[in-house]
Amino acid sequence: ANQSSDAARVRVGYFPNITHAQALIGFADGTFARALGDDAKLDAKIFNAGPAAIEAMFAGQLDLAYIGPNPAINGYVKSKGAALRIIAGATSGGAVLVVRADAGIASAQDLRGKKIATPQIGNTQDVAARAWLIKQGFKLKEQGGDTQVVPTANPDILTLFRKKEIDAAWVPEPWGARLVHEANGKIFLDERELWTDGKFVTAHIIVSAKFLREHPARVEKFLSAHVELTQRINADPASAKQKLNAEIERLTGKPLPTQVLDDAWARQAITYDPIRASLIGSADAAFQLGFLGDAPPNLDGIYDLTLLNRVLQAKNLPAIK
Amino acid sequence: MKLEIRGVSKTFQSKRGSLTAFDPIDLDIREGEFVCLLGPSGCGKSTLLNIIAGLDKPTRGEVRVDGRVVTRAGTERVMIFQNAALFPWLNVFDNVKFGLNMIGVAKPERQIVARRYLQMVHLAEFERAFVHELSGGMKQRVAIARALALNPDILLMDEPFGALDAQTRDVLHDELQAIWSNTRKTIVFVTHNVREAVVLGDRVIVLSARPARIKQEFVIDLPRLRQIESYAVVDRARAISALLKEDTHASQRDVAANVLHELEAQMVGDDVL
Amino acid sequence: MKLEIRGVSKTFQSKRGSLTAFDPIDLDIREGEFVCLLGPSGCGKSTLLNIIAGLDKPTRGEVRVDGRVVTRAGTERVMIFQNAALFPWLNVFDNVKFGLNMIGVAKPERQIVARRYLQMVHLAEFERAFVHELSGGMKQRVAIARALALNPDILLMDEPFGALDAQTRDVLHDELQAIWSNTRKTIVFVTHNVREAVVLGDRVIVLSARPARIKQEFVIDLPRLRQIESYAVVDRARAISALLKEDTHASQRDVAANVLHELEAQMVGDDVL
Amino acid sequence: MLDQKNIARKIIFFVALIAAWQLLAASGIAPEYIFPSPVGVAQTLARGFANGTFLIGVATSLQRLLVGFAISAGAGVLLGLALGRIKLLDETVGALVLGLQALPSICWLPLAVLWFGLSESAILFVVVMGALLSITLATEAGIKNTPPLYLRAARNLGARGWKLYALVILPAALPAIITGMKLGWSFAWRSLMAAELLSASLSWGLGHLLSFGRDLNDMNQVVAVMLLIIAIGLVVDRALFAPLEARVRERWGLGAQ
Amino acid sequence: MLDQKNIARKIIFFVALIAAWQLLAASGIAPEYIFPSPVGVAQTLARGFANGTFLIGVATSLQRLLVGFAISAGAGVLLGLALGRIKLLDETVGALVLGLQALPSICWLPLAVLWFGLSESAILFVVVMGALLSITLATEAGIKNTPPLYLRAARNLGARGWKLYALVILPAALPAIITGMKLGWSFAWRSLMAAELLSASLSWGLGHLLSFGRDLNDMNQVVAVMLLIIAIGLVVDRALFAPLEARVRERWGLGAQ
Ligand SMILES: Nc1ncnc2c1ncn2[C@@H]1O[C@H](COP(=O)(O)OP(=O)(O)OP(=O)(O)O)[C@@H](O)[C@H]1O
Ligand SMILES: Nc1ncnc2c1ncn2[C@@H]1O[C@H](COP(=O)(O)OP(=O)(O)OP(=O)(O)O)[C@@H](O)[C@H]1O
Ligand SMILES: [Mg+2]
Ligand SMILES: [Mg+2]
Repeated sequence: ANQSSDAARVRVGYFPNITHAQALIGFADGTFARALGDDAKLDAKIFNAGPAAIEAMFAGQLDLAYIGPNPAINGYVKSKGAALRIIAGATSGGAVLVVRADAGIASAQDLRGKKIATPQIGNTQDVAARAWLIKQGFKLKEQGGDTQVVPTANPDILTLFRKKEIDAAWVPEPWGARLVHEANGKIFLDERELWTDGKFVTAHIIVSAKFLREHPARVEKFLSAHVELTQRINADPASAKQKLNAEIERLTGKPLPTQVLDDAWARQAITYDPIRASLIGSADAAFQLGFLGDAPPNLDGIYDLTLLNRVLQAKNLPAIK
Repeated sequence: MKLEIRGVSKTFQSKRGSLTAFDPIDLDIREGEFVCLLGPSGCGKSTLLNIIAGLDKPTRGEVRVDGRVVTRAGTERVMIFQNAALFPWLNVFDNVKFGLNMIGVAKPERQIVARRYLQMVHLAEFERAFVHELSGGMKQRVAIARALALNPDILLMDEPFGALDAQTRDVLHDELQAIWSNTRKTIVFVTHNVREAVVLGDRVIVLSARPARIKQEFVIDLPRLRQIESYAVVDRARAISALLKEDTHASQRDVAANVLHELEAQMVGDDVL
Repeated sequence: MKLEIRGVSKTFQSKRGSLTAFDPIDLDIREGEFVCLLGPSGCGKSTLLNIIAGLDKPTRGEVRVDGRVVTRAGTERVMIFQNAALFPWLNVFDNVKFGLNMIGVAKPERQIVARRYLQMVHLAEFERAFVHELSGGMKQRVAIARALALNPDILLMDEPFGALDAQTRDVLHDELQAIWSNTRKTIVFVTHNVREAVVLGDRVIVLSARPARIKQEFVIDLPRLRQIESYAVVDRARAISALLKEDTHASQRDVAANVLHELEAQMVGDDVL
Repeated sequence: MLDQKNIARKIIFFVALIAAWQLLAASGIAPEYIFPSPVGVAQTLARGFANGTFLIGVATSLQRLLVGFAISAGAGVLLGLALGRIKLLDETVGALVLGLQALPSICWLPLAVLWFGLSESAILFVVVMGALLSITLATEAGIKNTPPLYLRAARNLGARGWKLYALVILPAALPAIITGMKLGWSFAWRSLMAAELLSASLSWGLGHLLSFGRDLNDMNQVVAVMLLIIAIGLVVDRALFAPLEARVRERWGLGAQ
Repeated sequence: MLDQKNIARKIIFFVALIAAWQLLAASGIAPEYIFPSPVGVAQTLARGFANGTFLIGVATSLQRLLVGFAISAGAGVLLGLALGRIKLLDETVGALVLGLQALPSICWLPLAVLWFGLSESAILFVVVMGALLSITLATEAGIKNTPPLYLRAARNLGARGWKLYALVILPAALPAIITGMKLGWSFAWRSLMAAELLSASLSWGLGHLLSFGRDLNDMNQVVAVMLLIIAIGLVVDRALFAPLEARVRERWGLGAQ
């Protein structure tokens, strides 16, 4: 490869996870590289958690990232809007509340006094779980109640499920499917049921505000590839799944079992729509829970969909507002 | 006979081979006698004392006390080591009480006995002092009190005053002579200092270089208290010194070898118990 | 006069108040003279030596060497400390070369000079030995070689043989007398051992207890080499001892107070440089 | 007099340090989300203590630390004693201890979570694995380095059996054991923080609070918790070890330092 | 003769240990995902070395360790020297060093990532913060505890200026400095593992491989990496510190231990 200077580089972060399908496939088959052409060299950075990606962007080491909504909101709010923008959606759906089949949980009320795991405090599923539990009328342990939300790394959730130390978990896919297949779990609630049209954002693309200002052309090229990938995946999900799993195996050493992949895939949708309404809802919930500081978050300006809409227009697709 | 040493010899096995500290030695010591051992460095004086104390086993031969063979350490034979070997984690008073505690003397009695012996060595005011707060001479006196408190029949003293300055040494010589006159213990006393041996001993036994054997005995019949600077002492000492020097030169040449050997001995010595 | 001590006094300030080590002292020492200082413990002998060496400053008065006032340490006045103070991270040879390196002697010459002095103290074979492998007497001899290698005009010796056993001490007395006869250094020698002072000194100066002043001077005109067990030496020593003892008893009572004071001094002494 | 001057110097130094930090933060060379300011940190501290989370965090971590350390100290001294006195044990278990000591205790966390689950035991296990071995090794070394002279002197004065262990061997090794305890404590503290940073738990210690700060990209919280951790570290060191060490040093006459 | 017997005993002990482990694993009292077996671990080790990930992991971690430790050692000795000799510095910066030493270095990770990003520097920073301060404090203590006699003797022999520092003060403190280095190394190693467990990175060290095993719920991998970590810990200790310590002990004549 030719020695490209810092300026001629696009550094993209994503997770080896099915919710980041466009990134995984796009890097694997060279779609992004082709779209950027000689303009800039691509640099893939693999993360396994949203806050780490935000840290990297804060530190000026990441230009673009596939990421969940709440880390993006955190980053936006903590930097007072200075650090980043959301420029497109990636995935909708794909989060479930799984209960242990033998925990005797038949109705929502049975969750009283139980331990419910989430992947990370303040992350998308954590906020959703807390908001939902409070809506069911439970008092959480922090508020002096007896129902407890336990932020736990996903692999540990699997272990603790097997050891029957937690009773339920609000997790993203494919962990939902894995809990069902590998740890005697039962889907209790598909988060899609909670949102209008069953749509809510699970992953979207953020860009560092500085990079967007300085290199809009590169961002546009990247988005064009992203939209193209989205369409391709939706057109032929079977082959997309295959490519996706091959890439996951390459990055983590282990493919997902077919059954798990199929189940998980069925509960999510690949889209370039960032589903603004769900993000605002999620942010409100996070604020209510005290994760976003003392003042209600001001998310005006977190979206910058100009480039996305320009790309869509070029492809004769309807714009997103 | 209070103490009978019968054909005792000792051979050390170390990685470098074996080393015979002394050839069969025979020696009788009467009750209440004060015997001094002199001999070149490394000839086996400490080893012999350890064997008598029961802290070391002879390779051959046996030691009898009042006719009974010594097989292990016993509080009727107490050793006083060169550098006092007080326990730094105990204060002076507790050091003196240590042995009494070990042999099961009741607490109130312990206190009384310990105080008595501290008074005897003129350290009553220092009973609460820590060991490191004492001068070398004071330490030796505590060690003597600690040993006497057990009321042993036999005191074994291994160069107890070797590290002291001359003045302190003189004072302790007087005190030791006084204590011995009062208590009439049997004392075996190892030293490198010929005049010291002459001042203290009823009998001075000169050992040869390794493997040690008894080279000559001197009976010292000078009246007590003897003074280290009296002509009589200096005269006797000169005769003994002359005898010693023959060997000392031989052993001097051996210094380098000895240093190495002693380092090894330290290593081996680690698992004493 | 080689060395003139003019109205020197020293007062230490510590947390507990101030302590006067000695009152104004006046003393003249001729070139090539061997002067021994005797005095009760804590009277200020070491302090005086340190002042002469330039390692300590007098509170009042001054020290002149060849007429020039001493203001700092200088290699024409070298001290030999009680416990040799060899550097354990250097072997014997490097210890002897240390001072030569400091004053910038070229490497090849350093080697030659150091070897010469090691030979003089009969340690040529031990030049590669580590310090801890030497006996106490050997260490002192290395320290003497290290000091002599700098070819100082004045040797200051602070109880250099205090910790040695009698035999080794005797050997070193002979050697020191021989070295002094050959090199004719000016030597100031501090000791607690009266006989040692008599064996070595042209002049023996007895200091009083703290605050020290010069109590009496003895000129020792015995022929050399003197032997520590000769009647002449013992006789002279007895006279001096009697004088000393007056003070020793006074200072003995002071022991406990002294111990505490010395601990403090150690603390304060930490930032020497 | 001297001491007051020292303290004054220290205060001036730290005030200047904080002022410089505030100036740097206010100068805007780095945004607040990267370089938190003292004022922001102070506010976070105030809020955290007001709503109780910091107090609970401190209490939770301290409790874990003390329990873990107590276990390590007790077991470590006994094991060290055994290794120091029983040759066969030293040659076998001793080698194992040495090997495990080379393993940062945080590496046990994945297994600990598997074995003990969400209970306190998993974190406790990591803490104990952090402190136990260094206390064991220090005790063993202390016992092996005891001058044989003390043993001889003790036997010579009639000491036998457990009295020899309790009244001679252990006291003789005490300075080494205390050094080991201090080291063990410092390993325990480090292990606890790492374990709390890495593991989920039902009650939140300081490490969890730090990790939440990170997860929420709230650097004020991160720095506030760091200050709490430093404070606790210093206080335990001063309150627990300094007096103990001072007493032993005084008894043994081990230099004033 | 004796040595051979020792080694034989050790071998027997460890073979028995592994056999017991295998038996326990095979007995099925716990499923393999909770209690991995030696056979499974051995297979993972073989695979990891065959496909190169383990070698790269070892190399990556070692490189970080060495760089971080070298920085800490150099800076620590200089800082310790300064603190030990300059009173004003000791009273101000010394207090800061003491405070920071109470902070487990892993707590720096969130800030380090923010300041240095994903680069090696973030991990390096945590490693340096782990080792630097203990080396500093040990050097300082070593210098303060140097018998003043050595300084007097040196001045008396004409030593001045930098020669006094280089040829007397530092060598005199060397045993203490080496002890500090050993401690610093052990802190560095622990910090590195914790940092790798907690942070994403571009090149994967052993900590990442361990955390990766955790993420995949692959306990064979976890235990395999733990064994690697132990092996490296032991080897570095033996190869780096044991000879150094032995040499210094020999020179100084500090007991045979
Ligand atoms: N445990 C041991 N293992 C091997 N050799 C030993 C041991 N103890 C003593 N020796 C050796 O036995 C010889 C006699 O030692 P011992 O200590 O009895 O001599 P000593 O006459 O007391 O000498 P010194 O006057 O120097 O104290 C020495 O050569 C010594 O090195
Ligand atoms: N740095 C110091 N600070 C305070 N007091 C000191 C200091 N150095 C020495 N002293 C005190 O000054 C007095 C004289 O000390 P010095 O060491 O000169 O005595 P000395 O005659 O050499 O005694 P010794 O024969 O015991 O060696 C002692 O009482 C000592 O405690
Ligand atoms: Mg002996
Ligand atoms: Mg003195």
